[in-house]
Amino acid sequence: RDGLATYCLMLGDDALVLSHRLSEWTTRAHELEDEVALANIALDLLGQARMLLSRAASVAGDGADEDSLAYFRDEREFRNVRLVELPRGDFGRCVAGLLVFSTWRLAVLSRLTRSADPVLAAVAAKGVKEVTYHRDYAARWAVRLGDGTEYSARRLHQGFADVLPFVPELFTPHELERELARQEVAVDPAPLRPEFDEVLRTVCTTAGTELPEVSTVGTLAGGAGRHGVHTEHLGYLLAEMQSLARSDPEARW
Amino acid sequence: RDGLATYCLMLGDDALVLSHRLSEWTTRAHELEDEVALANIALDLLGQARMLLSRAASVAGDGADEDSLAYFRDEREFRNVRLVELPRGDFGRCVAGLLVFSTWRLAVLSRLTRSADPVLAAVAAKGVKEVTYHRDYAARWAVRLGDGTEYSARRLHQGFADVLPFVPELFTPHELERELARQEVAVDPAPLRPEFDEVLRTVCTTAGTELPEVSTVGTLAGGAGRHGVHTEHLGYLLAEMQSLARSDPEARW
Amino acid sequence: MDEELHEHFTRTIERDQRVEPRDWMPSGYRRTLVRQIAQHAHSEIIGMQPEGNWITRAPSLRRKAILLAKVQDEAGHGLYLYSAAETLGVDRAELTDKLLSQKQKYSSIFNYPTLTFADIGVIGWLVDGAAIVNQVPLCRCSYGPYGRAMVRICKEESFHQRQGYELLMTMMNGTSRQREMVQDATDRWWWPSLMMFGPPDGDSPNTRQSMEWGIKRHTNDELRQKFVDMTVPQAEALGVRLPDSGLVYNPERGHYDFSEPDWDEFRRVLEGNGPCNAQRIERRREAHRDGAWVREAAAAHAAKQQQRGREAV
Amino acid sequence: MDEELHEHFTRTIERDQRVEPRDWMPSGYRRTLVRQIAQHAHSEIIGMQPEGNWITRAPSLRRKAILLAKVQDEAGHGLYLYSAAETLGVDRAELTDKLLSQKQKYSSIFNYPTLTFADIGVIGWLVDGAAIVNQVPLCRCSYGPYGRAMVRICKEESFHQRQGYELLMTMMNGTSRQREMVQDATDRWWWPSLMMFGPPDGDSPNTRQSMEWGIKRHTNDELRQKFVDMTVPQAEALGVRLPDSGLVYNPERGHYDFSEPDWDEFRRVLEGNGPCNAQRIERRREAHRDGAWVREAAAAHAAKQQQRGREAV
Repeated sequence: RDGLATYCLMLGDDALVLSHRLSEWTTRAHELEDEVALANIALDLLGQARMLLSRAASVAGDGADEDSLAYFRDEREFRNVRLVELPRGDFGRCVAGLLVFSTWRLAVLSRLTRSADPVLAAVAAKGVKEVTYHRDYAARWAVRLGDGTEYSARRLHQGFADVLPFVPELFTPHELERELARQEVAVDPAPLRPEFDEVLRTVCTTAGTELPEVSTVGTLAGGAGRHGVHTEHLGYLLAEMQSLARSDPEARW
Repeated sequence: RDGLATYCLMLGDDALVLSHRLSEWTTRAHELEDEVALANIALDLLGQARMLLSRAASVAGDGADEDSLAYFRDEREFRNVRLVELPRGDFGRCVAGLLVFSTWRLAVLSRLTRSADPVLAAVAAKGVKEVTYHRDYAARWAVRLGDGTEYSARRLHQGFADVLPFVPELFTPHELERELARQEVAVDPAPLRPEFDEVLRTVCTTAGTELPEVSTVGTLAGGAGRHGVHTEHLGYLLAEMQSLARSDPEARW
Repeated sequence: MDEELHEHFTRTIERDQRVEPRDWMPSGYRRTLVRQIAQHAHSEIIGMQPEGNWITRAPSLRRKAILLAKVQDEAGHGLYLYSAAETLGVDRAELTDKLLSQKQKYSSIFNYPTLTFADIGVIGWLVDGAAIVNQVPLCRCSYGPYGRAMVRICKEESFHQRQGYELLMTMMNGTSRQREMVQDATDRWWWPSLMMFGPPDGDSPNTRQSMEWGIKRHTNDELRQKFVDMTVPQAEALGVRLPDSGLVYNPERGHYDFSEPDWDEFRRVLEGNGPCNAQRIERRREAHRDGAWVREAAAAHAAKQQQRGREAV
Repeated sequence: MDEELHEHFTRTIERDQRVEPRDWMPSGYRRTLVRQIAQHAHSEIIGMQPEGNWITRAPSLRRKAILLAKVQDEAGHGLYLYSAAETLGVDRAELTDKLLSQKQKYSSIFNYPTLTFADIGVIGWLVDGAAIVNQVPLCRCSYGPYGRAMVRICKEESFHQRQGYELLMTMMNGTSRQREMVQDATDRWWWPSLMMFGPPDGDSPNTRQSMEWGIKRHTNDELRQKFVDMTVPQAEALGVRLPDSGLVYNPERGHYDFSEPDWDEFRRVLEGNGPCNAQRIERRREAHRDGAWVREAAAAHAAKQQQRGREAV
């Protein structure tokens, strides 16, 4: 049961942290329509995070709830992949990151709809529809940027250069994911890599861009986001996100 | 006594918040020498903040100390002027802000050396030497930027345009400052404006620049930083600064 | 011919019928509407900032979702309103330029900072509350597209107002610190909210013409009174004190008496010297500037696509 | 002549005297020194980042002051070392370029992230501790300016190391959460600290030549052993567990035995694939890029001043 709770945290934290980063675009995007779209995606991911954190809390059964998990865990207890922590960057980075994340997550969620855990299966089923839209949004923009101006193609390329180093981590299962995958509760991401590569290849061909060659960001004694080993960016994000909730722990909102 | 404590908070918070902003330059300046210089100034101001917050705590005598005051007050309880909260900006902004702040503070501290409160007088005496250096550093750079390239002159000018709207607040005494000034404990900043203007005029003449015309940033029903009415920037700064201390209130460091 | 058109227009107004985009209208009517709708749209867009300021720090995930959705709705309202303005023959890029160059205004209320999360509740309660009082009559505005946009907007605003009030209720039932936050936020936002109805009727020279044209239905002071009368019992239910010692029920008038807002502050903020004017405009300018290359890319791609389409034919 | 110079150089080394900037030296000696001093200087500068990461979040004002002063000292060390390198005929701008273009390296330890404030203490204790073990012999380096810079640096490093250890002591006497933080940080930094001494002697081809030249005084493995022997009792005093089940005292050798670090991880980090390599370099590039206009302004002003000086004559 602890394993299931932790697995829910992994997928939930991915959504929570990326939702935070996307919500930073509010009042900062190039067009109102895209502010609306990015806020929508942030809201979808926030919704997924809430369901997954609530599920983690109810499975653990230790009196936690979505808010205590979101606001009162420290950085080392967060289980998200590092990709989602990267600072907002420009719109090229945003598009590249969202394309990578949603392509990967869609591959995971679409398998997770067959999870032995009915709640996870239901969350995944809802998520598949949402993340399909996210991926399409990102893919459409990747094409516009790649096929737009020389400058926009360069920004997209740089965006990929910034996020691709974090891709191998997405397909490196934590021991727990492998264990739960054997029980048909979780999805082992490793075999999904070809599907992911294929989607990216298709988008890049349409966009007339090539993915840059990059080095992989290293781990710490094999540990990365899923083990609570994060980038230095996450601490600042959490300091901001948790500041008010922690300023008055007795308060209910 | 409460009045004196609050007055110490005002001058202490000014130093604490600006020290934070200047420390953000660490690893980000254009030359190592200037990273060292900016860190030095940040350290001096941090030292001033510590003495003033400690004095506030001991005068109030309610068990507070410099850390409880720095880390466990909320935004509305901070008494600093809004000028020091402005985001880091570029080096032009940094120089303009530091020149304005240290010219003003030097004028205040040099009067405060004659305070009826011996501790304030001593803190001021030490501060005068430090802030004289800060002002000279800023003035030297203002001249370099103003007299450097066309671009640097423009950046300096923009820096002034960003900070000058916050200058009138510096010379608008809080009721408490006026009251304590009558008791010869505090300094009423209002009469110091001509001295301030004169220094800025001299620097600008040497730098070959003119101060931009700007509108004053407004108050809220007459209230500004000294009343705890801040810019929206301060909340983020405090969230970051206080995050660790608040995560484990029982801890001693 | 011209006279005939004018008469038709006047009759439409008199009969409380709607003027539609293709109908003839006096140029003053058109100008007034463009200015008012644009200002209203800009207010929605700038209004995203004070609330947006708390999205990343919302103290529960539920409140975060509500706030993010609300700010998103405001972007949506801005979009409807820009569309309504476009029916009058201006385009959005032009209006955006006028906002950024400060040739058109937005509601001054958004030039105040949000200092605590209670401000989110109070903005919902007082600011959206005042907006609704202002806007409900606009649903019957003589210009069709504007009136119809307002119907939709008012519905969502009422929803936001209830959410704001509910947040405050929850906070008032919370810790003492939360109750203090609500009182503090109320103290800060009360007077600016009263100013949202504009200057006193004596200083509002355009009101009469707007009322004759069926754009406005009530004077500023009438709406302000309505807002006060509506809000006092809400404050009582909440357990919060409104910061006006002159606020008392006047049984003769059947209304609450209240003190004059500080109209000097109002004018200063309107002229650009509020606490956040520069910051609000700069944020929009920055978004516009930083996003220029993205808009150019989208346009370039669209042009290439069109070119490819033509070549494929 | 050449032979004579060479002999003089060799005798200077053999007698443990100092080579000074104007002395003749073999080009290999000069090259090795430039590379080593530059790498050392870069390490000081890049090393500011992991610690600088906690300045704005230090949990007490005293710790904030200590940390800010320490990071500032590191900038100072970088400056001494760049000066020492300049005595060998290279200039700082050239070395900076080589750092930014990744043609010269810096200590791999700084490619790990600082995840909690305990990392600040552990960096002081283990990383500065290892640096001191590495650097104390360098105070006797055959090249004068480098040796003298190291004397000053080692003094400050010892001070930093004591401050780090004192922070950990305080934390270990604090709350359970603080103790867990210290253990966790120790677990993460232990192996990377051992790697700071470089690859095992068998894989360190340049060591012999450096020792002959009096630049290096001990092999990597000797220094690593020394560090382990020194650190184990400190860990015990602290009450922290070092994460190596193979760590036991070997009475025969009179030293602690310990396990091999993961040399594959070492090589990956060295080749640029550590957790923070890209971030560290990018931060310096950004500072350099963003500061270009300031450097240009300073140069332009200086040139104008000189011109004015000439005209005034």
